[in-house]
Amino acid sequence: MLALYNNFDEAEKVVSELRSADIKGFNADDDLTVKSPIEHPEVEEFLGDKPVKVQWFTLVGAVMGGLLAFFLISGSQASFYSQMKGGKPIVPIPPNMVLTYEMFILGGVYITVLGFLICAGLPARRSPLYSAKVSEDQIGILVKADESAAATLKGIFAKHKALEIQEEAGR
Amino acid sequence: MTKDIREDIAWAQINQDVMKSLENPRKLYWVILFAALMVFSVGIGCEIYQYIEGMGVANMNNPHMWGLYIATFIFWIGMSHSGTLLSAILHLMHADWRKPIYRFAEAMTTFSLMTAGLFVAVHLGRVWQIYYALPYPSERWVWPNFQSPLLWDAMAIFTYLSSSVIFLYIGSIPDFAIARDNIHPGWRKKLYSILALGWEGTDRQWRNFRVTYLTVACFLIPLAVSVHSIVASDFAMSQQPGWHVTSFPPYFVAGALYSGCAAIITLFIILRYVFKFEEYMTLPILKKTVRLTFAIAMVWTYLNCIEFASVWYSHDQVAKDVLIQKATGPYAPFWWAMIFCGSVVPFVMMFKRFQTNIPVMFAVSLLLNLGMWLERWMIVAPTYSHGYYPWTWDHDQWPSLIQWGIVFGSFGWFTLLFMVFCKIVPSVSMYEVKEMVYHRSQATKKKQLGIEGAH
Amino acid sequence: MSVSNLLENWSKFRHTHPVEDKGHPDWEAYPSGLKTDIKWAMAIDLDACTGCNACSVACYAENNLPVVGKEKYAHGQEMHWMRIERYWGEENGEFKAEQGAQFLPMMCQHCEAAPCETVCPVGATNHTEDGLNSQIYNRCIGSRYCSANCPFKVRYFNWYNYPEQEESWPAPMHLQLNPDLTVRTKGVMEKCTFCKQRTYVARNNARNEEREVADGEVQTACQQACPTGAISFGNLHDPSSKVAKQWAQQGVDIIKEVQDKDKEREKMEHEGKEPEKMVRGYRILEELRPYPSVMYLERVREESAV
Amino acid sequence: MIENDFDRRDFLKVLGWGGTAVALSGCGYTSIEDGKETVTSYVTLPSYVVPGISNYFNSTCAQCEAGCNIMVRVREGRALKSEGNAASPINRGKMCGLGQAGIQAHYNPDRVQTPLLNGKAVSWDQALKEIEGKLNGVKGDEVAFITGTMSGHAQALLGNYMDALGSKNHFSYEAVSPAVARAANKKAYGVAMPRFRIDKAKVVVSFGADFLGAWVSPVYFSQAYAQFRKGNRPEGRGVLVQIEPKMTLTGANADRWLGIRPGTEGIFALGLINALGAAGVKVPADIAAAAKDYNPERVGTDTGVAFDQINKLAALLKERTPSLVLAGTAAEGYAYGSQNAMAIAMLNHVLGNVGKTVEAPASVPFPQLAPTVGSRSALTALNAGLAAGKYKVVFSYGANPVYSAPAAMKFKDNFGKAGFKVAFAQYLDETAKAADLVLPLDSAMEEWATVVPEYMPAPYEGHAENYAQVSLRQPVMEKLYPNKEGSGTRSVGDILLALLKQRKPEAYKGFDDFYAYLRSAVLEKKTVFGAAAKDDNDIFWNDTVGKGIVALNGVTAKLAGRASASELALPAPAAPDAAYPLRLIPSVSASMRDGRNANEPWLQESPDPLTTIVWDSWVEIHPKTAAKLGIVEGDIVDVSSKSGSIKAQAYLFPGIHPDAVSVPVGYGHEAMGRYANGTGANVFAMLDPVFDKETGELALNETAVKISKTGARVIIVKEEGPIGGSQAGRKKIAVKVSAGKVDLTKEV
Repeated sequence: MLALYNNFDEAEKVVSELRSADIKGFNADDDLTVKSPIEHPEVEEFLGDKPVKVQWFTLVGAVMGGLLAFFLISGSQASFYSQMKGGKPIVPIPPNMVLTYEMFILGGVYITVLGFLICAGLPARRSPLYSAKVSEDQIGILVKADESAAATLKGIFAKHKALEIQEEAGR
Repeated sequence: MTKDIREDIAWAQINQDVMKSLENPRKLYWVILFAALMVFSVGIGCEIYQYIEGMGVANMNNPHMWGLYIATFIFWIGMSHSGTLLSAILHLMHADWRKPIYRFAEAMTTFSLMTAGLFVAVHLGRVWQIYYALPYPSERWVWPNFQSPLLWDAMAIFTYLSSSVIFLYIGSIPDFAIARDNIHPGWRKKLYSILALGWEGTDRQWRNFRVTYLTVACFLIPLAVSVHSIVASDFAMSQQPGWHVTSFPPYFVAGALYSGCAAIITLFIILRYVFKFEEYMTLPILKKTVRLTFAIAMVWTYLNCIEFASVWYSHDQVAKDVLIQKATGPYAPFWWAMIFCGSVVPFVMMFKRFQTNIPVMFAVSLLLNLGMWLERWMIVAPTYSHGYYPWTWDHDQWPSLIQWGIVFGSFGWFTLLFMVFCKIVPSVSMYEVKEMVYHRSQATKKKQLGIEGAH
Repeated sequence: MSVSNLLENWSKFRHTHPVEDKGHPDWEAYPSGLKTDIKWAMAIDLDACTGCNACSVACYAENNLPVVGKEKYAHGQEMHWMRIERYWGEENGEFKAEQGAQFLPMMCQHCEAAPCETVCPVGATNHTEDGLNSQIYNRCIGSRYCSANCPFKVRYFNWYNYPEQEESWPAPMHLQLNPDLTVRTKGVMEKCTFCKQRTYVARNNARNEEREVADGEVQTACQQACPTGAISFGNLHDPSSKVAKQWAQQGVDIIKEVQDKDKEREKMEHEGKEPEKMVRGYRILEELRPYPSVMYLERVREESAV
Repeated sequence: MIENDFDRRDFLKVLGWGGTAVALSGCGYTSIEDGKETVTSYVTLPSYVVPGISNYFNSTCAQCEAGCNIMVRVREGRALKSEGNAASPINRGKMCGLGQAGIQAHYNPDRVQTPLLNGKAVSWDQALKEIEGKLNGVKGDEVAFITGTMSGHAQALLGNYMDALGSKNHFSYEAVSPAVARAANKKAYGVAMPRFRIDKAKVVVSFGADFLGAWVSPVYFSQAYAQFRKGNRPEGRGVLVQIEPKMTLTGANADRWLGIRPGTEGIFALGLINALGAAGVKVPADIAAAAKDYNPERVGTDTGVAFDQINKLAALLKERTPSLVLAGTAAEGYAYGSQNAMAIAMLNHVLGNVGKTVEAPASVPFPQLAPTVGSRSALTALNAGLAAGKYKVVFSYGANPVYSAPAAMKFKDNFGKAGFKVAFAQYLDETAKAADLVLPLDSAMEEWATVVPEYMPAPYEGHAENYAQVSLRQPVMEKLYPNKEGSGTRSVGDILLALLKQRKPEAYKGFDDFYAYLRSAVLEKKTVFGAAAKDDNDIFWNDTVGKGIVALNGVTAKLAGRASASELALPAPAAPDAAYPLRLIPSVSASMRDGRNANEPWLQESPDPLTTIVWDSWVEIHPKTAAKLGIVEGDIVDVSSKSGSIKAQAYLFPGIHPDAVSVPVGYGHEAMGRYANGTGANVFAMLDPVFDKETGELALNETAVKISKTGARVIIVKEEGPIGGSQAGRKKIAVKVSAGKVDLTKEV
């Protein structure tokens, strides 16, 4: 069930009311989704703390990238292409650090983005309960619950002057 | 103080205004596009000729091994830094006035990097063997030379380009969703549907989006700094007088930001005019950008002075000779023009009445860019003509028309890319403008509440 | 690539000084176990050099250097690996001819710590085991960074496709081309090789006969032509070679960036003492620490008698 | 395989020792001897041809008259590079740039490939028949033969041919030759070309003798110079003083270069004698008498050299003996050239050098093989005859008088007056263009010849004191343009032999070709050539050809008593002509010489050592003179004399007397080939017809010129950079040290 609001305060009240209400088959942590046109840090606040795991991807990616670079470079210099150049060591550490650094960042960025896609579940099929208004100026609150709770939810939504309520039955 | 943006602007209005820029182009658009195409074609023609005949047609020689190609390469790389500056640094600093203008700045980053990349190829004597520079496991286990600053350069540019593209794309996903939702059905709708990756603006998406965007921004800042310091290493790591300067990396970075900001002002004015973005690209934002540019101009001027001073104060007669030659030799007109454009012209930006004067700022930004281009040329050429070995000095070298043609062609290529971009990707970040409006109105409300409460 | 291989070689190759590197461990090991140890070097006596250009022409003949013609020469696109520089004495900014001119043959100095080598993005220029600065034409992609970083500017770039240009070797002049080495296509950097094709013949002969390369066995084309014998070339690691003797006698040590004799002279001058009679070997731009393999001997002129 | 029945011995016969002919294609071998072609597979190669391995064939350089012995590297039948023959006392394994470029004369794309009659290709048979026809009924006096310097058996054949024609009109012409000095030497020492032992002298005073660049035998003298400069030789390091108005390569290498006023070299020499006398050196009475008026002050005024410089030089010469004084091209190129050269030669007598550093030369015991040295007076004589319409048939070989004769002589017009003109030519040069019949010549890499150098080297590595040599030239590869269907090139020997056969068929019918003649002529005298009478002819011949040098016991000339110096008188230099205030010095560079090699691109591309200019002529002007005239570098200036003018780029040059300008000879060909044509300007054409009073030689340095700007300006194409020869204050590039500060005695 999706309800649209054009006012953030109203949406917040709806969420808090939903949380406090005991609705069958509805768990505020899992079954409540807020769709908004902009990034609201407040949404996270009132939705409660949900861990973001993207940073772990970042760390792993960056470290992997750096290590890969260093060993690829040093390995190729030492093993395969051991050429003396400019009177420098065959495996010169300082210049290798530059590329290690670049690959560190490259790995970090790539894997972070991969992590983002995984964590955010993208790319995804759009759910049928969606309104173009969400990308414009309205906030949508998507609730998943038993069908029996539909009336209750509608009540809560309506109470806070929902602009539109969409409903999808069953699955 | 006037506001950066009207707070009462309707969100739907934002969508409408920006989406309009993706709609049927105006006549002016076609004129610019065609002109860019023509200039680019000239460049392509010159490049084909150079490819067939050899690098000699560029009128490079021994000792002038690098010419305008490398100078223009650095110019484009430098240009790319402003996008990063605006989106990443200001993002981290929560300077929200950046929001209406960062998208095109980022696009500028990407496209100027792509243009710079072209010069890597144009500059090579055997461009058809360019893949030798890639670290791929060949059957003979021959690897590129990882000690070479040029290879670092290639790697840094690749990293920067791909990260910038990703950054630009990630930041555009919500806007692609808007475009998807608002555009009339057709191939573009399909395109945006794909590009939006099914974005719905759910809290989960936004949450991860925020962290990712921040992380990538964090990465981009050191990356951007490293890219131009590596480009500086091409020179600073060498042994040549006038290049072997410790202060080159910061100098290059400052120069990069400088030229980038100047370019942003130019494009800001053009976009504002062409797409009628007066509501978003407002004069207060221009003013802020101009002030930022002025600050960077002063940093650059300072670093310039430092470089000259350290050369002058040193016992390195050879480097000193290069400096003297820059100021008095055959390159003197260009060198002084660079000083004028880079260090004198920015003082116009000190005056409030010019800061929002669009024609003046347009002219100033073009002069600054010219100055920065000259700066790059003045880094590359004089050292060649006046190196360690007096016998090989050559003061008479002048780039051929082929070389100039390719340099101009690159501007056409950049414009071409940018014009196409403007019609495909919303050049103002809609969702972030909304955020900006929202936060501004919240703040105003709070302020009003506070004032009321005090009563 | 095994880790042990990596680690082993890693430790082996972490030399820091140019001349300590004697190359790949099993280089030129004869079946009998004899190892040759070659460092090609040159000495050019500027007192004997008359500036006659014979060396330069010999280089054209030996190394398939293209003639570029007036127009390209005017653009500075000439291809002489060996150039003769002519300097005048100067007084108050005017050239003086009373003591004649001074000539200096300049070609690749085959630096031990060559600035050109480290900067090549594709590793097309390397240091060889016998102490040469090599250029791999096939590998070169023409970034020209090596030349940018060469303090002597002795690297020459193929600005055009000289082998296919009419003025280079119009038929039947192409029949003169030396089959021991290639011609170079456009977009490739080239430079003096110390007549590598000749050193390789000598090395192969020595290898086949299980002996060291004898002094005088290899002559570079310029050395062979030089009418006054100003150029000597040989193995610096062979103490009996003329080059090694000259370097030793002239007090030039390849691994030093400042020679002891120069320090000594400076010290004496500092103390106000008249330096005693000195030897006259020096290397050009030694202070940049490229450790050139070419030693020049100062030109001597009688100044008091006439 | 068509014929594969020849064994190793046949092969040797076919190819000649030292392997003459490995065909270009690697498949067809042509016999030099019988012209028979044999197709053979590369599988069965001659034993000495290993693919990938070079063969070296000894031969003799033909690029100048010095006759250096060379060793040509040949691989798979292609001549690749000329290198010096290490056994040669002349060049001792060394070579100059000019000699190196000989390979480009061989492979030159502009060579004449077939006989041309009035510009149309004809067969050799037709060409020879044409000559025979034209000579029909012509008296011996009506035939003239102009050549460059010739020697050896071709020269002997030429002599025979001229005899057969009954003609005495053989003109040996060299545009640039030390002819005046030869005459003066003859008077002063009794021989035309003594041995100058630069290597033994402590001091060499050279009056414009560019012995390191273009004078007589430069590679030989360069070796001697290297000896002379060694600090570890018993005499110690030598001092070189060069006195000349325009700096030559030798001047550039001098310890002291004195830029003397043009034409006053003799005055300087007499002044020096005077100063030496004053310093206590014993001067023979007649010389002292001749020199007595030339006190240092007067000499200083006349020559423009400070007189303390003269005294200093006298002191040096007195202190360091033996010394050597040389009179070169610059000193002899005046109306008083002979007097100059004589005065300079007297210095050697005064200093007691004769017999010490001026030695009696040895010569080959066959006068008919000795070189007929060229002179410019020969051209004057020929020109007079041509102008009078005396000659019906004129032959030209190895000379290009149409190019190098001054325009004032109107040689080209006079040449046209001759009835039938035959040019033996490698290029279609100016003279060949003006000729009716052009006979294409083999290159020096394709022909058999013997060469006797004019300047016989001093003994080397165990040779006897009377060492003399005959050098052999052999074909090192198959002819590029073989004799097929009457076309192709031939050697001068073959042509002369064919011509002789027309005249004396009986006497020469035994010789199929010049090779056969040469071989039998050498073998006939094999005992003189160092073989025992019982030696096998084949072995001796093969050995001789393999070496390329025949060492002989020469005939040593005696240094005769000198002529009296009483007639020696040199007038003070004339006041400059107001209309033509400057003196033109045509300079002879080491690589371009008189221009016969101008079509060899290596020479055009290798910079002139002193100006570093390539691919063009230039006008050397002293910076002071240039400043006076408002000329800057690159100005195209008009240099005009009474007899002509040229336009060339101005180059400011410190090594020239302010009253002189210098333009190199050898450039400005109208016809020769793609590299020479139109490159620079021909300075020969504008020379005034002034002649040496004694020998009648054209005085090269006597042309008075004026210079004016044309208004055009170019960037000179040269090797040096915009700061010229400056080291920009950098300390350690080309370092010079004073001789007193280094210890040279123990150098390796």
